[in-house]
Amino acid sequence: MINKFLGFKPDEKLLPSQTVTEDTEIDLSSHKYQKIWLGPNHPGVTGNMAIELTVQGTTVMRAKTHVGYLHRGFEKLIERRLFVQGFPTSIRMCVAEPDTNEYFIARSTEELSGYADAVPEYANWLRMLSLEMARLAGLLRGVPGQGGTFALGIGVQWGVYLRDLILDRFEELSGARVYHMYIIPGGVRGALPDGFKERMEDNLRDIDDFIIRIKKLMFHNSVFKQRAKGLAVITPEMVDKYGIVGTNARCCGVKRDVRKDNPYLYYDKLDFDPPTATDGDVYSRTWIRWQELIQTVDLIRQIMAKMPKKGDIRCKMPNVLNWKIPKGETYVRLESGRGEMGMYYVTDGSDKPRRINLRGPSYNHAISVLEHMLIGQDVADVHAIMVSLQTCPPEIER
Amino acid sequence: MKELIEKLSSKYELQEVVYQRDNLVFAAISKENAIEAVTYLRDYEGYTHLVMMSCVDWIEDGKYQLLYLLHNPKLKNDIGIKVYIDRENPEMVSAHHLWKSVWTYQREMHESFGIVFPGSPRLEENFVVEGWDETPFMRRDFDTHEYAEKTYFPRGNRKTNDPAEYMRKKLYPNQPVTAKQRKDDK
Amino acid sequence: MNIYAKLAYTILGFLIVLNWGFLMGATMRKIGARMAGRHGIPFKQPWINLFKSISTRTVITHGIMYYIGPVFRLTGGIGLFLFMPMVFTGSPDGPWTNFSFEGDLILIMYFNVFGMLGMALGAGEGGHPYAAMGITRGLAQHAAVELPLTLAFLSIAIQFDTFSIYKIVEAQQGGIMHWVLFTNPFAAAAIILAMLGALGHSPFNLVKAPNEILIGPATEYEGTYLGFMMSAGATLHVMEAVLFMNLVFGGATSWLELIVKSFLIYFWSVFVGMVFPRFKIEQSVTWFFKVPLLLGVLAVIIFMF
Amino acid sequence: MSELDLNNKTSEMLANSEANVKNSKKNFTRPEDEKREVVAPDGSIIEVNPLYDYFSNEKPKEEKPRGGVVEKFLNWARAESIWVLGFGTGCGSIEIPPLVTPRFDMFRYGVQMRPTPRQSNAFIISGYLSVKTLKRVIRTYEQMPSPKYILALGSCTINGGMYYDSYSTINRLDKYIPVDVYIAGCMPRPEALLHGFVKLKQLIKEGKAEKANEYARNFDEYKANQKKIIKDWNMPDYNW
Amino acid sequence: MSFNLKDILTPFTAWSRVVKEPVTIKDPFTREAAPRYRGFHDNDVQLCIGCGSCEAICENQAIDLVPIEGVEGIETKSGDSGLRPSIDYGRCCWCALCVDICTTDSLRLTNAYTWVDTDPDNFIFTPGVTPKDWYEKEEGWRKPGHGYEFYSHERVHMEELHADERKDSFIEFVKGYSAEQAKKEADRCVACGICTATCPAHMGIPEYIKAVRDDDMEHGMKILYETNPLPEICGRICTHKCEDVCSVGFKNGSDPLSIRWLKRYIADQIPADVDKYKDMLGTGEIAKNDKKVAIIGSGPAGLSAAHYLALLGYNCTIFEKLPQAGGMMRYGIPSYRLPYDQIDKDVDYILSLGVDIKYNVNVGTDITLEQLSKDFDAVYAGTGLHLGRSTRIPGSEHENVYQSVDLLRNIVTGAPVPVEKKVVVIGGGNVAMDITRSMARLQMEKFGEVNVIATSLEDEEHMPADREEVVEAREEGCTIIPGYGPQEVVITDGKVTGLRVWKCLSIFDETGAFNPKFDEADERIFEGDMVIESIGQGMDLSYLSEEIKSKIEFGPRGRILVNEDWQAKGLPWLFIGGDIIEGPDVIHGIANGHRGAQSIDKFLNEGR
Repeated sequence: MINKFLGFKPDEKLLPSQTVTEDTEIDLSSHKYQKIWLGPNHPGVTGNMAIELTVQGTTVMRAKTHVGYLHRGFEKLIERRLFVQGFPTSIRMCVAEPDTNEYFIARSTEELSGYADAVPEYANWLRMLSLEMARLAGLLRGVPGQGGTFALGIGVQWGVYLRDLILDRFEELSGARVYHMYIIPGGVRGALPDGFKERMEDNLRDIDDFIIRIKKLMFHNSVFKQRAKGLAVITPEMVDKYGIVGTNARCCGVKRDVRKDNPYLYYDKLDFDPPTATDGDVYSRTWIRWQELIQTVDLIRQIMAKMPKKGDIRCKMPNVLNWKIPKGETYVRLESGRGEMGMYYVTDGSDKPRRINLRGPSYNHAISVLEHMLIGQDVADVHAIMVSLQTCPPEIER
Repeated sequence: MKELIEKLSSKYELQEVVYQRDNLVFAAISKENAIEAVTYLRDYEGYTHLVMMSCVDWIEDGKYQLLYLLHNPKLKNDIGIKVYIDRENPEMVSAHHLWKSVWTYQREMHESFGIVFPGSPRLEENFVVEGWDETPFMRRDFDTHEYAEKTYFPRGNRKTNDPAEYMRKKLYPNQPVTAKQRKDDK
Repeated sequence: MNIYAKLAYTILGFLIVLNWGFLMGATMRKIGARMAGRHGIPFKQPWINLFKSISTRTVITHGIMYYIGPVFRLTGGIGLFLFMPMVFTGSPDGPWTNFSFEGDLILIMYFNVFGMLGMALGAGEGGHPYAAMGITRGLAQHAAVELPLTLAFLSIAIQFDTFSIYKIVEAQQGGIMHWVLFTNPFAAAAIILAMLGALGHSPFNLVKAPNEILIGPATEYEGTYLGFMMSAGATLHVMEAVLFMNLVFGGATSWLELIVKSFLIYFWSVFVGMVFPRFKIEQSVTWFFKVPLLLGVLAVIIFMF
Repeated sequence: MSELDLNNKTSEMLANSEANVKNSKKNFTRPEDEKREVVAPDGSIIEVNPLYDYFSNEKPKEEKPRGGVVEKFLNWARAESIWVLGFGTGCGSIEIPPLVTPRFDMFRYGVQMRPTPRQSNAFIISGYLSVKTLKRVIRTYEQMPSPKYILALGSCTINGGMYYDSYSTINRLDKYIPVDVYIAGCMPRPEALLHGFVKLKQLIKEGKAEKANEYARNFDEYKANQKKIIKDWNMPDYNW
Repeated sequence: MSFNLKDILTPFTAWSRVVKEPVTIKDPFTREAAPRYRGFHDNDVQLCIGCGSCEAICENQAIDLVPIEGVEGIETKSGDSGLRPSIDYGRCCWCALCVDICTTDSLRLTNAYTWVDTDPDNFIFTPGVTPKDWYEKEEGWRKPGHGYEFYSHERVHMEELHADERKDSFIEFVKGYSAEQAKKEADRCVACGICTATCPAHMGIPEYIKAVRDDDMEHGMKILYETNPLPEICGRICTHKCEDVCSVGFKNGSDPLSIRWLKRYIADQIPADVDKYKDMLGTGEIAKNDKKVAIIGSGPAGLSAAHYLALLGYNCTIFEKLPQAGGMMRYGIPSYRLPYDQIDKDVDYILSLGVDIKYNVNVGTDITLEQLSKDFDAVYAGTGLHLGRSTRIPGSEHENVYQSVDLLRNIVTGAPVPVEKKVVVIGGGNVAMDITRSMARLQMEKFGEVNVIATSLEDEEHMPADREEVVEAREEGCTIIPGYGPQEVVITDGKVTGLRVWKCLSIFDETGAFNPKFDEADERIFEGDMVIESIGQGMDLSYLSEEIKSKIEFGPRGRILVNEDWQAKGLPWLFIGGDIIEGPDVIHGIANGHRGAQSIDKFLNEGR
């Protein structure tokens, strides 16, 4: 009514905005444009990466992702290491959710050397537990983190605290906070400690409380809605064209979840349904992740209820120092918090892998998708879009 | 998967068909037919999702092996199309028109293996390293340890002993070094 | 009261304001920290930060305006202070009225912009693109805030038929129901909403938006200049709170009352800021042009006729 | 060795390294970074060398401490207010969020994060440094106002850590920039990091954290080392 | 966007948190890490043997092995390389693979995690040696257990004939590994090299075990022949000092690698074909020189010396007193342990290299040593220990008291061997076990039952015989009663009826001299119709003439002294080796032969 009175149409913005596409001509020497770098030294980038933005005013005309600041040459290094030495190295390929990489190394080597079915049941349940805990730890940072990109810092504070509690559980289980080095070829490196389930349940109750709080804080927040709704929409057509996976694909109604599509470990014994949304914008991505948070908590409870009480944690395997795997190749995938991750693993009959190649979701999300999405957006939204795509530079450059 | 491979082999000559799992198969196709086959798989067989592209250096055979790993979201299975290209003159037809993510892979492979994909956008741009003027680093003949030792000042205050050699000297001090000094396999 | 005594009171008052600014900033951060579940900085931290900034050895230069920027900013703060009656003592010539005079409201509105202009000078000379982007946002938002604010001030001025803050305060004495908050609710509402923008907390903290544009105009500042800016910031926060206190909340009859009231006023912006994300600049401007502006217009209209 | 010899030696090293840069197989200068002549609005011709500033060739000045009670007081202020640059150079930065959040809350010890190098005096090198990041780190370090402190986290900064044989990461940080405090671990826990800050505070209060001056003194040597491995010295262009 | 009051008011509920107590850890500086935390290293240096497995598995090359000699309070023990891991915290990634592979379980990670320093060079330390304040911490990472092991602690079971099947025949009862078993066993090796160092011949044990894993027998044989020309023999009867120190078997409850059987496995895979051997080892063509070397005795030392001298091109002639080559290996070891065809296989190859052998030639009587020294450029004497040593207890001169050496020789040569119904053997060494088990077999043949008692001074744990020998002897029905000292052979009516023994309390006195103490109260009489003494052998130096004896030097107990080139002191052309220097041990003999050959080569080349 007021708007009508003032002569505004409800959906029209006050400030005129131009439509920019990838084809918009940019003449850099015309002095109409400015180049600014978002990163690597910038609090708004996710990790150590950079986006080179060509802006007009505050509208992004062109974006280029620059990675390599975290390049360590893992794939080369693992070619120089024994099979068992690979997993402490591989885990560092992604800081936020490291267990997935261990799983790849373990699973690939087991599959290629014929020990895939020999892994004890108990160990496989523990693997699932650690993978879900890693997902939970990632989401506890990621969901409020999306609010954090819009300067809603309080949720991040709560989330990181709860993540820290999960890290404490990780410490108990695996002996380390961040780089757990827990999933080893053949099994895992530690049985469930006494009283673990009770302590975990305590933390999960805190997280249940947090889930409600974060819902009130973020999803019933008019400013957050204004910022996030309609921002950086992913359409179903884009999914295959750009290779979008995981929550980023599910946010526009394309239901892709490796846990359901190609069940690994015992995910087919768990009862869950990956959430989807239809809007495809930052808000729906966050919303899906929030639902995943609920789901992950539930999955951890299911795992702890269904797993056997005790058992062997590693199968009998050849001496790790002398372990050779016959020539072969495989691709192992799983659903990480960011989407489908996978590893292409080639062996040549020696005691070291021939080639490993990690396929992280960010490889597409942070380069081709991000560069496409940023065009026409405001500089203020760049960080939010990056986070909503869950870019993680170490898995791009490795 | 079997039917797919049969269908594919009626069109193209397939080699090294390996059923790695019941939902994953690898097959090698000649360089000329590769992109055609990948396009066919994408457009007609439902392999619409490019999982990854990769490259393996088979230095013994003088070949690079490229991999196009495709996923069928409906059948939920994967096929890996392998292509062997000459290592001396590594060049491959670009596939950047098929998926928007392909050029990134090709740019990475260009940097790390030195493979040329004519027509691929931003191929010459730096990807992960900056100011690299050595052998492309993922090639098998590039020794990263040697390069690092040469370049990055490893701390020099360390010395190790081989237990076999050290203990032998301790147990049999008077024995002259006789047996051929074998380099331990470690 | 002779001029020397007045000067002495003014200087003393400024010191109180500056230190209260620091303390208030620290308290707010502690409250925010407590909401997050932690302890937060020690109360003494702002002073240490100031000394630490002064202790910096290297000073870079980007030109003369780069130096003048923070000085302008501090001048803005001091200007606000100089012409603001702090504590109502019953006499316009009282000890804590500083140099307030008949038309000080207009001067103070000017000084309110002055600091921001200083920042613009410094940020522009600093040359950092993010600084420029930050100050652009700052000026745009300031303009948007100023509009409802000015209308509300105007309404109050019309209401009391004066541009003297002292007189406005005087008019509000004698009970809580005399406050502009109740006598001119539209203007008060406009001010209370626009205040959020003026005090620069979320959702209107676009000027210093760390995860978007580093720290905005201050990106290139270091050392003593940063110390200047911190002091100016502390002063400005208190002075803006005092301004709104004087105009809407009946002023203060003692320093204690001033402290309590300015704290609560400032806390209002923190109260909102902690739980809301930041607007984009166009959203922010739109927002100010919607509700507060309308309220301001209403307030003026009501008192015009 | 006399000072003169030292100077000769370092300048020789510098010359050698510059020759190395020239002799390398590729030329990394982009067309827009090359020297060019620009016509000013008034018609005069100005030669522009976009790369000159970026080389950071200018030697920083050594800033002597004032000494006495004043310095003691200032050191106390510096120690109690450590502003850390929010630049996560490596994987160690994953342990920074726990530090600024409720669990460990480093604010209570006077440690805060700052988003820009100009306002920070402590730099956490959180683990390994790839050559590409090292270039940015050096640039950032040189932008920080003196006195500035470096905390090096983890094995990687001490002797290469996991990546001792990587072609992309450096082995020893102290060859490129001076380091005040090393914290062992891979990665160090937040508690260890807090211990690191305590140690740094102690060093500052004792007046021993004068590594910025050391950098200024041995600038040529550091620069030679840096240039040995950073072949592409071009800095990203900011303004068009 | 529609206006929604709920969306504006709900976020304010977050303010309810402001009244909650902060959750911050009060004192993070003393916070304990989890009980399983992988913090800083600790090493139980007394337990550690410095095998270097940690160094091998460390993917970061963070671990160095440094000597600990001279560090106070640390003693090296048998099978201890004298090195300890030193860890570079500029490399470590705390993956704890070093702990998980540690063969002795000495290495662990404590849950300490704070180490702040200003000097980067300080971050190298030797856990357990360098003083650090975290060693007292009990908690931390240890091996997880629950079926988690990096190599199998159990030896692959060697199939052998059952005691009932074997105890009545001299057929070799150890069947040898199949390829699969051998590979599985070889897989357990951690390639530390402590075996190589301990082995007198310094065989390349990790390398040939690797050859087993790689299924490359020819390469394995090459490695074997580098240091040992008698692989078939050694693969069966070696005293395997390597297995005693094997780091894989160091821990209680884990078996050492069966290095000997793996050696045998390699040798067994190659058929007894001299040409194939030459082909494989590349010894088809050897450039001969004109130097001649005489070798006295065809035992391990003599054969080994002959082999390596022949490879160097020397013309060797072996003088053997007995009708067949092999010395003690043939005449001292029963064929159920070492079949004669396997001796022939090794010997034939050595002889095929151009080594001349003269059987039934007794140096000293048939030809004098002086004569040999004139005819040949150098003489190598590996004459061994062929004289039995007597206990000299009352009654030991009786005719039914025998020397084990003589009996064993007689079994081989076919000379008549007296077998009685009840036999008592004095001695706890391998020879004693050999004669015990041989007698058991003979008793089985003759009487159909076994009644042999073997006794030794040493108690069960310190018996010098190999453990499995004792076990197998018992399986075959022999009675072994260790810990008793013989006092008298009981002779009743001129016939041996038993052996009177006292319980032995200690063997050596405080000074370390042989001076057994007995508990006279614990006296037993082992009944037996014959007594066999097997308490050691002596050397027969009758071939040395008085003139030569006067030239060379003798040490205690009549041993000839040699210099470090194995030359008899005083006579440069006489080289001595084998059991007469080292005591009875085949591998020492082989090693001596090898060194002797090299010394002879050096000696003969010096003149040129």
